[in-house]
Amino acid sequence: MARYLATRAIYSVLVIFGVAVLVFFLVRLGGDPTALFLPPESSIEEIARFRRQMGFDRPLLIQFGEFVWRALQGDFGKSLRYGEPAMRLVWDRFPATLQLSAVSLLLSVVIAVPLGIAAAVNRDSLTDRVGLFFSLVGQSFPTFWLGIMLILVFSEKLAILPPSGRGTWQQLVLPAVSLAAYSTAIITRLLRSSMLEVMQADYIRTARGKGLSERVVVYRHAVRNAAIPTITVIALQVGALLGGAVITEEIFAYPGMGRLAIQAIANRDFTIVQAFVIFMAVLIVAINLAVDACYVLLDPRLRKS
Amino acid sequence: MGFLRKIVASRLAALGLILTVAVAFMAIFAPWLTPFDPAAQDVTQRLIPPFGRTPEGLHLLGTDALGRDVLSRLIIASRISLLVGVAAVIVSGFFGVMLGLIAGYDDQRAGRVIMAVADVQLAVPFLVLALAVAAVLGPSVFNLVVVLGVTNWVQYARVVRAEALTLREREFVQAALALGASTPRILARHLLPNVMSSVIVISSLQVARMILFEASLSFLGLGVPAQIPTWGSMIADGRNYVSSAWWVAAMPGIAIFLTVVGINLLGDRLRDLLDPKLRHMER
Amino acid sequence: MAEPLLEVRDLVTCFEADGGEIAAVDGVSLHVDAGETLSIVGESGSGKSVTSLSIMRLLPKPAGYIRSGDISFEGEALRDKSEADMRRVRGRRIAMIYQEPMTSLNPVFTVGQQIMEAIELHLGLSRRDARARAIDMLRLVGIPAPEDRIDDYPHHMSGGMRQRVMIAMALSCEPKLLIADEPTTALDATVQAQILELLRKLKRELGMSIMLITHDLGVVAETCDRVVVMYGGKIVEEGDVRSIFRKPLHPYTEGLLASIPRIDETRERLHVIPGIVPNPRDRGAGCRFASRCAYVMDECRARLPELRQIATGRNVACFLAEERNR
Amino acid sequence: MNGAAQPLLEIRDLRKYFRASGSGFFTGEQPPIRAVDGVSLSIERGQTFGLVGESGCGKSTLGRLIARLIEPTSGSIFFEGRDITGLSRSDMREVRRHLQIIFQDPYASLNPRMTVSDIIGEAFEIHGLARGAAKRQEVAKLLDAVGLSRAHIDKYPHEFSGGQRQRIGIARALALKPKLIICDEPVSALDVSIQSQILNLLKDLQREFGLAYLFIAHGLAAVRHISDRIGVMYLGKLVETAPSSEIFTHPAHPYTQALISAIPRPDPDAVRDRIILEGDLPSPAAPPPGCRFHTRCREASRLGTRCMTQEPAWHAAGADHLAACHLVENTGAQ
Repeated sequence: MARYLATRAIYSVLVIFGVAVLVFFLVRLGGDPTALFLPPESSIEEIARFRRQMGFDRPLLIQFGEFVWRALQGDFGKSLRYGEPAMRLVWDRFPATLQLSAVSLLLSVVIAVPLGIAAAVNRDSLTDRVGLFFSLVGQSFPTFWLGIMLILVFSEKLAILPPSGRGTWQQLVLPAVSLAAYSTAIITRLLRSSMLEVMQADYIRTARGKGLSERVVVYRHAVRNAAIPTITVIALQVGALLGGAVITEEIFAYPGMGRLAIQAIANRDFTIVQAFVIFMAVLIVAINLAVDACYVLLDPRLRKS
Repeated sequence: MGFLRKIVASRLAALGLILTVAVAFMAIFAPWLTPFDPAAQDVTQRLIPPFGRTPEGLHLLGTDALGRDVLSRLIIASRISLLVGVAAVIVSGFFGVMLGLIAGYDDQRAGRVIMAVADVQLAVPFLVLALAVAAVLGPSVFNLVVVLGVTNWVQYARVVRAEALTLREREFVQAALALGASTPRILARHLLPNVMSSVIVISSLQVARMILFEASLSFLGLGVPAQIPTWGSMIADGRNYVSSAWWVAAMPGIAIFLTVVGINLLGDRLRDLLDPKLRHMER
Repeated sequence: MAEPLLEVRDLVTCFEADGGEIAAVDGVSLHVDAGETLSIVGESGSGKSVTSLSIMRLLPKPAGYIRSGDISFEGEALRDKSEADMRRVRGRRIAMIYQEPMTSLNPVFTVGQQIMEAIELHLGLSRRDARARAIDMLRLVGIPAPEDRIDDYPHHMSGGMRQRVMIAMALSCEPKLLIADEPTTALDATVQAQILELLRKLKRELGMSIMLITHDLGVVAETCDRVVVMYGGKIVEEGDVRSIFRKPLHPYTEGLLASIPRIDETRERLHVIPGIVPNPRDRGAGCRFASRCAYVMDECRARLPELRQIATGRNVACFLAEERNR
Repeated sequence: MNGAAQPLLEIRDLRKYFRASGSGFFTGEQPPIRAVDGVSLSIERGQTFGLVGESGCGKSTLGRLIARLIEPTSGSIFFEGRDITGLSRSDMREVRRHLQIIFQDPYASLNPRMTVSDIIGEAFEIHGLARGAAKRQEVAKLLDAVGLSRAHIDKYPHEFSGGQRQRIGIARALALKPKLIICDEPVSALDVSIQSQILNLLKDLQREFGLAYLFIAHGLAAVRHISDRIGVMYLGKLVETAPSSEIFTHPAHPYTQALISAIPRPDPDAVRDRIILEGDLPSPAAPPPGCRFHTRCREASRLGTRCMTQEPAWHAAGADHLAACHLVENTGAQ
């Protein structure tokens, strides 16, 4: 088992290296990255100076080597706008994003897991229909639009929740709800279908044949098996939540990494964008590793005796 | 048309079909359907609420901050949403299916490289990646299609690869190999036709997803150029007036919602009919 | 005569499929006496497995349901029981083992946990006593080092071992009746021999009745007292194992017997039952075997032959039965 | 091997080791699975070799090795005297005309998206033999040969029953007029009453086209009627080969004896002298030393530790009858 996780860990490092390559070439997609960093009205002298300063005039391979070398030390260059190391700026905003994503995920799981199980167990019942309806609606409108509508109703019209900022729990409610909608829908739907499939399995028939009550059959024998594919989906949702946080933070003026990244794009502050993408990748890869460990705990078939 | 009858045997799927066909109709015939010139500004008639009248006539969905008819702009904007959604799905589907087939048929060298690239891409949240690429390339319809297309091949590749891996071991493929069939023949005649139903299902659900992403990117000003109306940019425009003129932001959102619900309902039905094992697929 | 342990009367079990309704079991009556082994023989689609699931009331819901008929077990009507009462029958008084040992055990629990579950539920033993009993059961079914193997997960075991675990689990509460649904079909010949030997031994030691469902007449000949042959959802022949094998009266039974490759004789060609098992949707008014029968007459296509007693304990559903018995 | 008596197929010391799942670049090598571990046999023209063994013994792997669907780890395969082990894919194509295969699962062996005409006719297309109307004509003839109606030519596989599908699979293998067909458990998945139909068909076709078969099965009963010679495999190795009648009357290897005694007799009064094998099949990744069967052999203790340490060589147990067992050396032909 340790060996399996070690293999995954080494692979993860390779994946992150791949992301670093991606990020390096990302800013060079349009050719010379100088144009990307400087405003269009910059003078030729300014451009030439900036290019020398950033080392963009040197051979690509050397630039890449230096990028990787510095990245290994956590150095992604300084923000042009704030003059501070880009990674530190991202890191400073991380707790805010973590809080928002964690609360949203918790909200999704708390709603979706009981709903998904209940829908599958009482197939074609009212619960099932309600669950299916919400899962369809939840994944069919844009997150940012939901955010705006929540602000309209709860902040503008009812004036019971603040539309922006961070600090109090009230400020967390609207962004967390709007961010959780999509994930809740997805997790409900997938848990329902996993449960339906597991309930068809031969070992469920065996459990019933033993005379176990339906409650024991569902909660002891079925849920644990359905959990395995569902964990995968929840892990994928963490990625989606972190991505979705970008736009949600923008709507609610929530001071997280996502908002920082969007402002950086607007300000042509691409060192921040690079640091942000890498940081996200490390985060997601780490979560996937944790999920791999979860599988080993949940599924004895993956344990080596 | 036995298949169509099977689709509409479910009432929800019938609703999905109606919504989808309606939106497609709207997009195709948009120039003839708009009650007003969608670009005509009239600041004296700005932010008129739905069903409000101006000298020009009845504005069913009101007007926006520049006095443009919201309904007319919605109708015109449907073109970009559908165009981008469908084009991105064609691009990503093409690459995804091709790479997935190769990765599944040769799981040693080519397959490992392809799936490693997929893992790299999956390590970056899609929206973040699309955002960064769109920011570098700049706003244009072409760039948007490229960004959405190139960043979404993985969904196809993973499913197609998984299917190709099992198909390759299936005895009919072994039988073709025993007859001396070439690799292109195996891929084209034996693997591709057998993954197509999955691909159709994924594509239908991906169109819905692409429409949502197009809206997100346009909302952030990173999608299509500002002068082309899209549902996403209309919401962005309306956001500033949301307390006084809610309809400007609400209406395009409802348009997106109805479109996406329709396509999702249809896609779910296609999946149940064509490929029930894809139930666990991540949309 | 004593009342049989299990009696099924005029059972009709239907399945809903594509808007239509198919009678998978179509008027089946049979009984199992105390201490006997009854075999139900038939090919796929004959309704033999559905019969057993109907008795256990474990039909896949909502597609399958019992349309009519009575099932009585130790004098109690199983069809009238509440779901809660039925659970006290399952695993306790009637236990079941299945065809697929690879998928019939829950992969996330140890075999011990799965055996103890039934013991704790039905016998009310403490965890410790249940574990001791589970170890005894594993020993009984011939699993070596049961104290160690009890904590193994199913995936550590071979198919034959898993089927032994299934048997240990089924017999842990000393049921009166064991329903074995193709228990050896998925296993290799030498493993099949092991399992059949085990079932024979356990039946002798524990004195239970067995209802063995199989398509293999060789298995029937070795293990059973009486045989019920099913075709197309109906019983076509019933009798004690010797008379059936010595003189099959229904042409289907005869064909089935003749088409088994035998190792003790050499024939240039194998006997063949022509044609294919008909689709249940295409059942006509006549005998369901008519399209494949070598002795078919006009009457067979027009009218369904009833299951009639031909000799003591010998029932056959064929117009020619009396003639063939001469 | 002189030309006159050259067998149609001869394999020499063929081996296939699969890499164990889970071993990889970072985890280090685990011992490989020895699916086929040194098998030699030959098949004469127009004859049937029955290959019998239980799951995991490597018999299907052997079939696929001979069809060159997987590459052997070592050893060689001679077809009509020509070593085909190293042939390139294009050189192999010519050999494939004479060497075909039919499979166990009639549901998996036909492409669900192709019609009968496409499935059977693919052979003609690949080898550039016939197209269009000519191809359909050939396919129709093959349908006649396997006992299917010509009216089925444009149907899809799902419209057929298991037995009919197996007939389509046989027609596909016949299309190129092969000399050898590898039959990989062709009747195991079929209902009893259908099995004998297919076995009879294979026998008729053999006579009509002069085919040789390698007939793989997991039970001895199934191969009896069709085989001229029978070989028994255990854990990657052949343990006994003999003419069909001989192996049932005088089985020499204790494993063969157990296999024969395990066959259920459809006769309630038969006297059963059953040999019940103890224990499980050992892992093919770590086969027991000495004789592979010694862990389950009831005779193994008779020769002291010899069976546990020394691998048995082939010994004659009768005319044309070989067994890899130390006991046979001691007792000779019985």
